[in-house]
Amino acid sequence: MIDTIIGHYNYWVVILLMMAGFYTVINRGNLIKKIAGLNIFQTSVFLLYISIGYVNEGTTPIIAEGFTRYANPLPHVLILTAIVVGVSTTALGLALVVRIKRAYGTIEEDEIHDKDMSL
Amino acid sequence: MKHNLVLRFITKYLFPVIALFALYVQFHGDYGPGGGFQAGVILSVAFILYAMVFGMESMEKVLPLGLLRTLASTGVLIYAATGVTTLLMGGNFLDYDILSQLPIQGQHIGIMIIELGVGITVSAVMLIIFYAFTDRRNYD
Amino acid sequence: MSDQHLLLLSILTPFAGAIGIVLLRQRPNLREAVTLLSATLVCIIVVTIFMRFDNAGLMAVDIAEPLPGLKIRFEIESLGMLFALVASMLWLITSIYAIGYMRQHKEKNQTRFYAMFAIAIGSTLGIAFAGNLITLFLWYELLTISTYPLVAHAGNKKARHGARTYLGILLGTSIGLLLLAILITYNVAGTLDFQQGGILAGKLDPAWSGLLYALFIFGIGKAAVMPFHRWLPAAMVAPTPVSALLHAVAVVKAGVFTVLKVTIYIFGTDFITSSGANDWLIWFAGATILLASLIAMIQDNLKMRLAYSTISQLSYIVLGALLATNTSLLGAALHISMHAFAKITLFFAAGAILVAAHKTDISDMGGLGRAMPITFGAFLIGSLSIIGLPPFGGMWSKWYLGMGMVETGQWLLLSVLLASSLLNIAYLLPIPARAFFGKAPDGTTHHRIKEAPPSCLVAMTITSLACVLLFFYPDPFYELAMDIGGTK
Amino acid sequence: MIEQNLCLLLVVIPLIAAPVTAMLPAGRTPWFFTLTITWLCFVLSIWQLTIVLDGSTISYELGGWAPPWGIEYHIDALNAFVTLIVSGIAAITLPYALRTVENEIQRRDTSLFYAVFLLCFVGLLGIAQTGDVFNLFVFLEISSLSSYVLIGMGQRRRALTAAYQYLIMGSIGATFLLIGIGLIYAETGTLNMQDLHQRLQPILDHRTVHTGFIFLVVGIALKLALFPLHLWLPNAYKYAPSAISVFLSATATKVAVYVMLRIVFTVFSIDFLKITSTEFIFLMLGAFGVLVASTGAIFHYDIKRILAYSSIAQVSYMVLGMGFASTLGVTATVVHMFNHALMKGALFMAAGAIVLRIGSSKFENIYGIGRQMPWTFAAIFIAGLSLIGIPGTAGFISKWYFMLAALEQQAWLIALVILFGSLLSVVYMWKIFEALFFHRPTNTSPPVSEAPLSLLLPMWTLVLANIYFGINTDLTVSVAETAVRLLGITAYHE
Amino acid sequence: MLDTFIDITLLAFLTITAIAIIKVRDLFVVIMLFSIFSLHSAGLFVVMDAADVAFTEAAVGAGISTVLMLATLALTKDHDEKRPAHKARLPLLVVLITGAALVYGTYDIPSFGDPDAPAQAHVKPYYIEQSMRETGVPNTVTAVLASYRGYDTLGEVTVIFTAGIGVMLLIGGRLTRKRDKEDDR
Repeated sequence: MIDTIIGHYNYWVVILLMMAGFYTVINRGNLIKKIAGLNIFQTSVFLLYISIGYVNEGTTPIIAEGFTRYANPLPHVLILTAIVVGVSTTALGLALVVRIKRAYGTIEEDEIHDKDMSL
Repeated sequence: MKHNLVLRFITKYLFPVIALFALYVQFHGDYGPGGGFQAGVILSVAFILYAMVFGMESMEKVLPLGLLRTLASTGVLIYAATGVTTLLMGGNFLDYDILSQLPIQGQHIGIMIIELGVGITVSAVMLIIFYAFTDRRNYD
Repeated sequence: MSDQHLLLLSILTPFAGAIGIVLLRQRPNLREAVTLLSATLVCIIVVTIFMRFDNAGLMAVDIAEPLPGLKIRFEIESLGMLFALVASMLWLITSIYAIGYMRQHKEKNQTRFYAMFAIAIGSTLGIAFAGNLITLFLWYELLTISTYPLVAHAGNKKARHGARTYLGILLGTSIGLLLLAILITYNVAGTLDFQQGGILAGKLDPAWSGLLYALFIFGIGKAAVMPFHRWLPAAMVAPTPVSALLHAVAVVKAGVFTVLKVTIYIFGTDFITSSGANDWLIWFAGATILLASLIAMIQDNLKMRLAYSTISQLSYIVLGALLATNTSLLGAALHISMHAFAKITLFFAAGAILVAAHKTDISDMGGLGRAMPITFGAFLIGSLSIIGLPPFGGMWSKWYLGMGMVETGQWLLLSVLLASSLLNIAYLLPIPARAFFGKAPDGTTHHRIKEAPPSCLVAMTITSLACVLLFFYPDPFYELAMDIGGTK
Repeated sequence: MIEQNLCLLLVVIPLIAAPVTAMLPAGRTPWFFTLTITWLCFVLSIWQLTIVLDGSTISYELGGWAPPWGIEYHIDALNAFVTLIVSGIAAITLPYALRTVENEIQRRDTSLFYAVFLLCFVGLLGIAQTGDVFNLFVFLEISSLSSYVLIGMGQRRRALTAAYQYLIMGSIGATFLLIGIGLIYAETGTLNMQDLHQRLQPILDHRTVHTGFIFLVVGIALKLALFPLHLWLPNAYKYAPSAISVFLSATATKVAVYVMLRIVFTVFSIDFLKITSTEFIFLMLGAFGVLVASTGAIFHYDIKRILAYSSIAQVSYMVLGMGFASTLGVTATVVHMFNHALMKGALFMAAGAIVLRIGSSKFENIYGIGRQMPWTFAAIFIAGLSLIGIPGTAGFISKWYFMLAALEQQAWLIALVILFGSLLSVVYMWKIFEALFFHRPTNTSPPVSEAPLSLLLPMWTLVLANIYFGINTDLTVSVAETAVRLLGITAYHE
Repeated sequence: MLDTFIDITLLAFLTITAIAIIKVRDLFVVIMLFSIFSLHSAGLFVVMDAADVAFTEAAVGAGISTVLMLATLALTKDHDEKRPAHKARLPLLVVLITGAALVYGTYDIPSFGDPDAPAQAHVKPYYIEQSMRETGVPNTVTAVLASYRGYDTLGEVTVIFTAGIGVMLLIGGRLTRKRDKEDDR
């Protein structure tokens, strides 16, 4: 039991973070806040990956004399790519928010919905 | 901020320092943390700082949007062209071994070129995005 | 020209005609000439095929193989030959009629009308010559779709509504039930080819055969077995030539034709009788015969009355198929042609009355016969043939149907048949009687009303004479019908 | 030289073309350039398909690194078929795009617009070609990001909210996919699909593997708009520029279905489905999707929206086919991927032609328009019949296989759902036919002319393809059967 | 031991920040909190020996993304998120189910930091042992990023390029932009 907790607490907290971000995204509301939530969701997934790649007593995977145990570089590479994808999504999402504000005068999801329906 | 002399002074000297740091990160990625992406971001930060202090107008004179668009495209093309070159030399796509007599040297050349491509595209795109988001016309 | 070519040509000619009709939309006279020309051509081709036809050597043409093992195949066998003969002959006559009718009535969208009409006939021939169930299904659906614009012709709310019912029931039953039945058949038998003796015997659990047969009977919505009969009255919003050819001949006969094909070549008569698949279904057909006749009695609109009469008559054929004896099948096949000639005469007359006198309700027709003697004379002949009295063709088919019932000992059904014949008399004969001997309801006379346009009269005369001729000389149809029962 | 790099060139050529297009001067040049590229890819994809049609596979090591250390392209009949669909539709959309894009997009934006279009194309091709799950994620994001932009280019302001909604849902889907990939990576240490398959087989009962599977499937389900995750799709397809509606509706969801097939059958296995009874869930989701989306389509009075709902229903059919987990069922799915691309492409093209002439796709504005645009109407009619599944059209072939698969397993309820779905499609398609042709025009505005030839030709190419592939199924069925065999799927046994 | 302590502390901070983001309605504070979240996770990346990732996360998450959000925020007059009219229960349910599924999934996952985990045992050793010889690059992350999985990185550059021209199309450099039409209902 204790072993399970020690071995997994990291994953569980990361899951908690993911869900906090996920909740912010899908709970309808402010368009900017949703994007912030999406970022938190994704960043937490990055934490999950890096946790998978972590090795006890390891070091950064830069080959050097005197070290034998390195963290797994593959998740790092994947996450570098994922971070770039994330910031690209954020930029596009925010660009859309700017346009929506111009077209609707609001960035609250409820109000936009009302405006679309009340035409 | 445009008229704050201290800021202008600091910025003038900070700009080359940041740019240099970006170059370091760009080419030191083989040995330490960093690489084209991080370098591109840092380089764009240098320009953003410049723009914030000296104004968008002077910035747009140095780096007009059209140029940035070309640069962004160029970066991708540099990367892809590396792959095509290896193809034409008879290897697989992005097989850098073939770029030189020594495979390791080929890898070095290849990685350097593609990291350069990454750096160019990233800094150009970051600036494009910065331009767009600070464009006053979007906030009428 | 080989038989194969002739066969394909007979189906393709109407489609080519449709294209010609569309191309000549600016020149009404030429356009109608194309209609007549292609109708004549098809008639000649089909008759030629008939002359060369020899049931001994079935001949088939494979066009394509859309699904592995399932070909688009055409073949000529006697039942299809019979149906094709009826359809192609009547198309020619209807074309003559339609030209007069449409012009007199100043209908809109005539190009669309003639083009879709031609396509519908092409599809009907496709059904007649289909060599397997999948090909038949293809043309069956195409027929439904190509007749939809004809039903919705007027484009007003009533027409759209009627067309919706029409399409809804026909497509609904065909996709929901018929397709399912075809798929189950394929799943069980591994083929969909029409074979003498059927393809299901020995492969399908007899306990399930009744259910599958029911899927077929009700899935073939065009046969209008109750409760899927509503589309036929709904389709009466169409112009009269459509009602005449399509809803007395092509469409409805395509339905009962399919029922016969399925009965004979998919199930096989032996399998049906041995498995008892028909046990309870015959009562649906029997009930349809009686109920539809009763409903026809209370219809005042002439076309509606004829529509219910058609429903009733169609179930004769379905019943003949369901009984699955040689005699009953002979009667059923004969009834396809006999009823076609008689019913088309009635519809021609109804259309002529509408065009010439602008009347649709029977109660308004008192005394009209004196102004339109030819029309009502034709109507009388048609009625008598439907009732089944000599010397009219309709007698033969009813005779063999009745014999089939006697053979199988279905006395109750025989009484249904007789009762329905009495009802036929009751709802058909008063119409000409009132027209010739009655008076107009409001006392006015019809001296301003003239006979229908000549082309309508010509068409009516031909079909009513054919009713008489078929009594004395039913041989071509009779021989074809004999072949399918296997009594030869 | 070209043949040995074929599978790579298919992706890299448009990838290089995209930045080039972005630098071209605005006007017709970018269009012409994009046209050339898509046709080139189309030709290459045909070539590729001919190579793998016999059931062989092509393996291409990117960077010269052998899998699983490097990224591998692993092409079999299924990849090649999906690539063919994507490039074929792109090639046919481009001639169509010329006029509609000139109508809907500002001239100065054309070069960027076509660049983004090419990027979307690259993304879809990359997904279809790759044999590495993370590479798949990257290309999925390329196609997703570009489609957010393309949808946001629609003329109405609701295009923006539609694009935003799609962006949020798409990103959630991508993140779920990422979680799924992470979990199965944690259990196997590899990202190569073939390698994953090998390493997953002994641990199919691990809970982490189950969770990874769930997240992968949910992530893809968001992308393919599977009920109940379909809400983003109708607005996205409705408000996107016409050419984009055509392209995305005909390709994007199909590629997502492909990914689903790949993940479920290649990465995991049919045994996994059977062990976990997941096939039942696919069946249920598919069946509900068919019913809900088809019913939803009935209550709308707008061509593009009805077509969008119908897309959801059709995708549900494909998931249903997967749920049968039998040769016939998955064959139906693969055949329907192709056929649906043909029919939906043609239908959205026709809808776009109406929008070009009228400026709207709502019924009240387009009553009776079919008489003034007879060719466009005829295209809608025939493609609509194909959608309904009338024999003689491509749609019938798919429906036939779906029904056979259902009957084979005696899944009577599912068979009835399939038939009922067809009946519902009769209802909603006939609403369109009636409104366009048999309804009296409500407004007395001057009559409009038929759509220009540059719209009619691509539209009718697809329409005729609907008929051709309804009569000659040598290509579709043989490819599907080869593909299904390579996925390791066997015929159904009691 | 110290690692574990820092690890737990950072995780605690992250949790608090994440929950605060859900609660807070002032968007400016939300964005700042997000920036802090990003910085903390960068710290956590360092603790977990992912220096490259930490570097990038700090530059992108705490830097670029934050700046972009602030720029977007500048266009709204009031910085407060509206209170929802009704409490939505469905999102909470979805989140709970998703979270439960993930927790369920972690039970078979190898322990945190387990050197014998499958993820450490299959492809990774090859990278660690061979990359220096095959590519001459000591930083394995760079070796994998640029060479072994160089094609992914090409895709990554394409993604960022897409974002660039996408933003340009949506809000960049349109002097005479026509207004978005309202819906044609």
